[in-house]
Amino acid sequence: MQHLSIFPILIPLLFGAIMLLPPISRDLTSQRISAVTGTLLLLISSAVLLFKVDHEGVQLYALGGWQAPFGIALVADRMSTLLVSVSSFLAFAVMLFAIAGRDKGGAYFHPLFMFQIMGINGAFLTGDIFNLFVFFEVLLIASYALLVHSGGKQKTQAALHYVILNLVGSSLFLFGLGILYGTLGTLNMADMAIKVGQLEGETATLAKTGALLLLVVFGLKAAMLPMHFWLPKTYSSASAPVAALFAIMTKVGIYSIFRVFTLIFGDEAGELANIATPWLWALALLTITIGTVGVFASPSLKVLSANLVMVSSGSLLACAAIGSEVATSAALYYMVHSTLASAGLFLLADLLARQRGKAEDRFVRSRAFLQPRLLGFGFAISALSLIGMPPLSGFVGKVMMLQATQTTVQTMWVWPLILIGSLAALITLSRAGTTLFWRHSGSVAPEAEPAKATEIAGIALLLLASPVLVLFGGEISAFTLQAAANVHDILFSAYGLLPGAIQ
Amino acid sequence: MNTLIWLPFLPLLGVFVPLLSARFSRTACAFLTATLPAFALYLVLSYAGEIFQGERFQAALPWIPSIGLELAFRLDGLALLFAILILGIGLLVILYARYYLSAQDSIGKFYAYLILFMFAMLGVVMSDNLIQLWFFWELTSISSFLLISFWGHKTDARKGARMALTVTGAGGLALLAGLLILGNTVGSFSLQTVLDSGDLIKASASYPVIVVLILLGAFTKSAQFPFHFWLPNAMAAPTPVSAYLHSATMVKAGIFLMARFYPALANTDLWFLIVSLTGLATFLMGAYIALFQHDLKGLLANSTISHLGLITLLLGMGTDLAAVAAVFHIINHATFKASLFMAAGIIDHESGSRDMRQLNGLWKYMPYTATLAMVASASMAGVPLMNGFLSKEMFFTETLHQASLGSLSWFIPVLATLGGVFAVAYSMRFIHDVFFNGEPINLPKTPHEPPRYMRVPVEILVALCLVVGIVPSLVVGDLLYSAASATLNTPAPTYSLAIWHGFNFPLLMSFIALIGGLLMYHFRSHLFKFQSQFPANDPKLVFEGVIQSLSSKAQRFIALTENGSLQRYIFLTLVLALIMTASSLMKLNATAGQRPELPVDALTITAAVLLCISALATVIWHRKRLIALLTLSVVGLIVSLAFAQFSAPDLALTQLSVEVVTVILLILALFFLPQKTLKESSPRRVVRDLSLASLIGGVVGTICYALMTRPLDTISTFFTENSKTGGGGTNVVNVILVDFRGFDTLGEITVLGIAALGIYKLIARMRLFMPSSNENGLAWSEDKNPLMLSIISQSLLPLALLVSAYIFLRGHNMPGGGFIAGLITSVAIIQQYVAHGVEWIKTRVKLDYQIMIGSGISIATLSGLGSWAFGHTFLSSWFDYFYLPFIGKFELASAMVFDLGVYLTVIGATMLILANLGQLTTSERPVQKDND
Amino acid sequence: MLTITITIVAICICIALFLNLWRLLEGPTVSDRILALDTMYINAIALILLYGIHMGSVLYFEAALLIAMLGFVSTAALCKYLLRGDIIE
Amino acid sequence: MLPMPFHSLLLFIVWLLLNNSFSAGQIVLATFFALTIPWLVTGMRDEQPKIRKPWLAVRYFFMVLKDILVANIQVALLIIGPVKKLKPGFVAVPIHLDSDLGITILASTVSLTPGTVSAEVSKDKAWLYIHALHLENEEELINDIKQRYEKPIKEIFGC
Amino acid sequence: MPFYLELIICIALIIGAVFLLVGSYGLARLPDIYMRLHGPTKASTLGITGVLAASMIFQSHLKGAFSVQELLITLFLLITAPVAAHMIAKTALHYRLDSLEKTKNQDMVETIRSREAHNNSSTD
Amino acid sequence: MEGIYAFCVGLLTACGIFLALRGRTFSVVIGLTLLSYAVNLFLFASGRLKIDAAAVLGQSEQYSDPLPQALVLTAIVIGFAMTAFVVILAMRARADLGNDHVDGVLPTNETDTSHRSGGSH
Ligand code: NA
Ligand code: NA
Repeated sequence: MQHLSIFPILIPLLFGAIMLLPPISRDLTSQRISAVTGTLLLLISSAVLLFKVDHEGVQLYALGGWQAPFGIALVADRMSTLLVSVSSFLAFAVMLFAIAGRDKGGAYFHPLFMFQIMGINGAFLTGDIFNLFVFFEVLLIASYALLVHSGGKQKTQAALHYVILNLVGSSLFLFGLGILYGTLGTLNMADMAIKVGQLEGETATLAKTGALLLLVVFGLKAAMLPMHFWLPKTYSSASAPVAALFAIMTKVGIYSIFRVFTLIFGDEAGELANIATPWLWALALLTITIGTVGVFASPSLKVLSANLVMVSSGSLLACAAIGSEVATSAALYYMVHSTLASAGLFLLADLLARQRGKAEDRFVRSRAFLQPRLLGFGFAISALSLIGMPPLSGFVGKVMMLQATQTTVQTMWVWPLILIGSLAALITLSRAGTTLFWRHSGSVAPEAEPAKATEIAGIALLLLASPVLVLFGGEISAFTLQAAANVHDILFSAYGLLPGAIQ
Repeated sequence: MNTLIWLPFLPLLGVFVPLLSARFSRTACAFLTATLPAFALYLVLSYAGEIFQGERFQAALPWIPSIGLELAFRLDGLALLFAILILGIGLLVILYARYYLSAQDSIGKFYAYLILFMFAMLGVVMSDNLIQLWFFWELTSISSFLLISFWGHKTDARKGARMALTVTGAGGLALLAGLLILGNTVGSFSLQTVLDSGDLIKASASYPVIVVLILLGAFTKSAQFPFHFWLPNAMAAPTPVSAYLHSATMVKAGIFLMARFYPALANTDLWFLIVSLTGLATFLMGAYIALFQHDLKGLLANSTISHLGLITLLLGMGTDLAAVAAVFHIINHATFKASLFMAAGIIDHESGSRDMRQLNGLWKYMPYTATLAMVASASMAGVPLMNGFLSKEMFFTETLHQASLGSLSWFIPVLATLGGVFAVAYSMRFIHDVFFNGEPINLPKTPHEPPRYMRVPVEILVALCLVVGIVPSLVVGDLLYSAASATLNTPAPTYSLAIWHGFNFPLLMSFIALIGGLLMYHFRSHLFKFQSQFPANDPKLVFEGVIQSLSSKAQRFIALTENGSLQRYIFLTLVLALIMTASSLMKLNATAGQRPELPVDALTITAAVLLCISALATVIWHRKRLIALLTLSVVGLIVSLAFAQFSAPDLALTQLSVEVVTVILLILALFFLPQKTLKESSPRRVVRDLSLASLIGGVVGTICYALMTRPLDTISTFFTENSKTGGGGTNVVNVILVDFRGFDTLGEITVLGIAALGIYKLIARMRLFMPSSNENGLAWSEDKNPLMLSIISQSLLPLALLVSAYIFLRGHNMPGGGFIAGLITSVAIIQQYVAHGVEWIKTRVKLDYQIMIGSGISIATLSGLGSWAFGHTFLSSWFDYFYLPFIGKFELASAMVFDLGVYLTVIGATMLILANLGQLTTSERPVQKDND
Repeated sequence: MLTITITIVAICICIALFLNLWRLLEGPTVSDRILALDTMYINAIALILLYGIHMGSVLYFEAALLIAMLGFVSTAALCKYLLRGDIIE
Repeated sequence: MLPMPFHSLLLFIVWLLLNNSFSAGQIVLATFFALTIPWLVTGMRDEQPKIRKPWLAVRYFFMVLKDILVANIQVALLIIGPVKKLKPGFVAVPIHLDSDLGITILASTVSLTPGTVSAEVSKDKAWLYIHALHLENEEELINDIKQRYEKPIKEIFGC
Repeated sequence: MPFYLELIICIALIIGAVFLLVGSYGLARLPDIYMRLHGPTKASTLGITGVLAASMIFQSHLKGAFSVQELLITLFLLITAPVAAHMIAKTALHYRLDSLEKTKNQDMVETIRSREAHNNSSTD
Repeated sequence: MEGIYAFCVGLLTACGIFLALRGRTFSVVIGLTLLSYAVNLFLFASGRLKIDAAAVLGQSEQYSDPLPQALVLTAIVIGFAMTAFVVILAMRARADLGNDHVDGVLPTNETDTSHRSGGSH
């Protein structure tokens, strides 16, 4: 299986394209069947790739047979493969949810979904910075299109902000790329990492401006302060499966920050070593803070989930700022956890809203639920997981992050914020839960519809991941630690990928 | 496997038993539920013998090493004591709840929660690993939340549960921090290692932080002042829950924690000061408040707070004997308080009220229950022959033997006695006010004795109070000794558990307390009157108020920052980018580098001036939209010319064709958007934006100049060297696009395809504002398809297609390629749409643009997949030269198939957008009114 | 001679372009501006061809061809907009 | 086989023009496109009259070319000359062409040649409205257009 | 390059440049939109033809083969310029843009605008 | 030459950003288009400027850097796709929200007279 590394990109691409062609394009059922098949295949191939990478080490895939740094290379290492697996798993679960009916309300849901996954996986796998830009754009344009799925004023307005902000971001991305190419003369990230170390003086200064522009761009995707504004409205207005899929979008930004600022501009970058760190510190802490305030202020479940995503983003950025192997490992674990848990909550919020009549997902008194036990159980799981309470995965991630701080100063800043963030989540989610599930007036709303089997299956997959992450926490954290070690090892992640490079 | 590893999980397994067995009778459910805890209790007890001998059992399995978490359990004296309390009283509560809960209550759910809690609690006390301890600690918070909110439809239950969860949850987070620092200080998260490293810990700089954080956890959980307020509000829980959680188990978790870490953290001034003062304050305050409660459970809850304070105070005194006394009081308090809660539950259950102002003279109705309650109350008051008396005696003794407050240490025995007075008074009240004191007032039900088996748990507990009170060493001697030894991590000092120690000060203190308490109860009306002067504030309301004001402040803050203004968002993003780039750019000494510059010529200056003027004109006239569009076109034209001039013909061609399609799109949009906008930015805003824009423009220009004037070493020579030999084309840019970096191009056409699909979605549900006249009210021209335009467009189409074929075919070797060809074809088709209208085209051509996109992307992908057959990676290209008679040498390349995919996608995407947009307007065009 | 001629011609075209720009900015009507833009396209074609002669390169022809083809499309579309509002109906 | 023979020929020539080559390969390609493109676009056309007299068409084409040259010099002089002397004016030319193609060709010719621009065609296609930059004699202009351009066009399309 | 070729190229270029300039000059100078139309439609078309001819000769010489590609551009412009002018004239009429006062037959404008048949009586 | 080029890029950036900061969708779109011109020119310039050096083998003696050109080409296409999307989205916003302000609500202190031309629904 020498082509395995490209499967996570090709499978969604081909499925997406084929779904535009007859006979599949003609009816919904065959679209659904092929969408589920596609995501399942994707999941299987990602899992196999994960296994292979874990056992055989990093998989390099030189597209077109052109060796790096000249051609585009895919780099399936532990970090990228882990995230690819998460996104594939997420895709499968969300697709299961979607085919119960949320895929209606507009054309092209399935192909767009596939293209979105393709963009995400491509961004994770690529080893070329311009190709990263291309995949960013793929996932962005797909997200724009999905965001307006099933219409509505709110969606349009949120989409307008989201799209325009990201267009500005894309411009900055290209400015940054131009500067980096203009100083380094290469696009392969491993090659850049090697060349950055040799930069001196004014050229280094110029390269720094380019790098910092990339930080802004990735920060925008990761909802880093002050570029976080788009997130709450966008996530809360998107339709459920889309919002759930968006849960991994901020992670793409975070991932890119790790790739670019620990590999290229990391410890080995000579004059440009760790240039992002001071910025990351300040902005990460502010992001957690504002996210926490947002959590307190959330009037509805979807907004709350969105704000929780922001808190997790801030925490991940803080890990990036710490910049140690342990911190990266913590971030990786936390990314897996937070992606799946928040996606689960987004889906659940949709089910809840559908059974509450006019109250939707707002924290107000409402009609009783049609399926209180099912929904309550699901809510409890995702709430515990997101708060970071045992026995679910959030606590492992949280403890890993807390343990990752290295100096007293770091501890003094990060710990209180992370812990207060947890407390805010605890307070708000407990209020939310008691209000949603117990503060009722009247009977079940007449328009309430029971959750469908595949919807439950999709949510269950996402929620079950949380205890599994704890149960196998040892193995998983060993994996993330190894992944982090690889990322931080320039001999491994740069020279190792360029056989011709002279150390 | 070691029994210890799975023992704590027995109850967890048991969580499912009640859920599954709830369909059977309530009794069967209760019985089945009890089996697993009973088995666990049996197992625990089977260890007792050896533990009493001083043994300690430990077992561990690796779990998550990276966070120091392992699955590690221990069973020593302290754990044994608590395990017995948890399982033993748990079993009694299961029995009791069987009768307490009504038929409407879901008993299966209740038992499940209860067992879950039991599991968590057992985990806490048996943990041999710090992280695992915290793991279970938090589980107790969660499961107690579920139990307190069991009647979630009641506001009180919801609020009480939330408050308990918030307070204990906050404490839990502090505890986590404390445990992590502790573990990092010691270098191990193994409990035994920590307990053995007391000196190291106390010597470390982080000791104060550790103590404060861990105590925060303990105090919140054990309702110590000032975190005590959640406990009375947790009384909204069903009484079995209170009997279990709020007497014997959960609230004792904090006490347990202090006892557990006693060897590691205690015996320092800091510890004494914090723990003893907190304990003392809690002890007094709880006792005082208890007296004024009208709610039976409220009285008991505050009494619990007081007793927990007492134990805390003991743990803070720093003598080994005080620690023994603390452990002893843990046992005693558990027995008498659990029985009292159950008694209160019986009274509530059988009379329908818990209000002592209504409850009077119940002796007549339920004498048996009254007797049990009176014995337990006596124990609570510290009456001799009861177990409460023994530990209180020890407490009084220890208050006399401590010196924690230096010369003010005598305060402690005095205040302890005062607390004792209150305790007697409220116990007296519990007895007299409920069982005597006249007749019941307006009770909902006529009280009577409870069912036989509902009394059994009370009887057992009360019996224990008596037995322990009379023959203490026989009953709990070993248990107490081993628990105390485990607490101290050394063998406990010698002490005597006799009832009678002769006439001494502690006895005097007990006597004073008894007499004082009786007197105080007798004159209680004065005290009540005094107390009524203070405004009663419900901590629940205060707490809710705090949370709500926090939330509304947060909302105001968020509304202030996230004001929904995109302009602000963009501004901030750009400001950040500016700060980041400018701050590093300032370190650049000289803008210009060493690379020689190209000479300037008139043509370039002309183009530059045209560009600048047009760009500025676009800005100045952006409110006159059509004109802005025209000037924008000029800018686009000049940009194309610039590409052409600086040796990028492909770019020039692409820019030109994209430009036209963009302009057409913008014209289409203009029809639906207002034609003009008023000036709406304030001068300040304009100046602000202008400054930012110029600064960023300046920075970009500077960087651009700095880059261009510096030499660059790139990988690009590889492309020029290998373009022909490796990629089979002489147009290097095109070879990069379809071969070296074909993957980018694949992504790029996918973007285009997706954009078209997205736009289709946007159009599909659009309700348009279509002006029936232009902005000045002039009706549109009636000539829909001008004759000349139609005819000429028809003639141009074949020519345009030919040109696009030409551009397509030569792309590999000369400027051109699939993308430009695709755009030319699209523009040619658009031209037909403009000239003839949608309907005309629709009837003549059956092109499915969606299929074109799908097949374009598919073809491009499949052309890349083809290389797999030859064992090459995705998108590996293939080309060869062939000879045919007449025709001669020609080249075939897989890149052309790829380019064909590009071509199709471009046409499909462009046309899907424009044709659909056009179609929509046509079908919805408003009827024209000539209003000129 | 050719070099001098090219310079002179270039200057002529530059002046022409400035005249077009002036008309584009001055208006007074949108029709005038469209006309100016259309003329500008033609002058741009000339400019490109001239540049091809100057550089002795064949690579500029396609750009000129494209402007000739596409400039008309955009002029037609703009006029249609003024006439009918909706250019694809 | 050949839905638009004239176009096919044109395409064939244009292809060779574009490639500046008469090699066998290019001729094959030219033939290919000359055949396929008309076939592709044949749906997108309204029925147009056939050219009855090709030679006349060629002659007409060169005549117009000559006129363009002459007219341009005249117009250039007018433009450079004093504006005050210009006598612009609208003219209505009655036309008797049945085909839209014919009208279009006439209108185009008018625009390219003397100081005139075709401004509009009336709905009944009986009038061509033109704007003249310098209108000295209206009748003469109308006559000139009808004789010099309309007549040959009529003949070319045989109507 | 032989002198005569260079000379021809130069002449063609100069002619082209002059006409282009005149066309644009007319656009800038003439007083109303209808008159301005004449400049670009005619002068510029001829001008570009001059440049194209020059280019054709030059490229033929450069390649050593007959280069007639530029004819295609001429063809395109000859076909499209009148239509562009026509369309612009239509807009001008549609918006009732003023023509120079001394323009003859101004009263015809409304007829033209509405594409009505011409009424002969008004011609005189 | 480089100075003039850089100046133009800077000016285009400034103009683009200024317009992107306006309140109406159309201005923003125009601004983004200007910005994308600037971006493309900038990215192109990262390969340094060369004259008469098109990267077509055999057509000139030296070759300009073809890689940035390929990147710019990709960027142009992607930029086109994005612009197209945002243009239609702006129309949709006008349709859904009733005005063309980027925030979907008009600033409170003034009335939008341009509204008059629309609203035939
Ligand atoms: Na009473
Ligand atoms: Na239309």
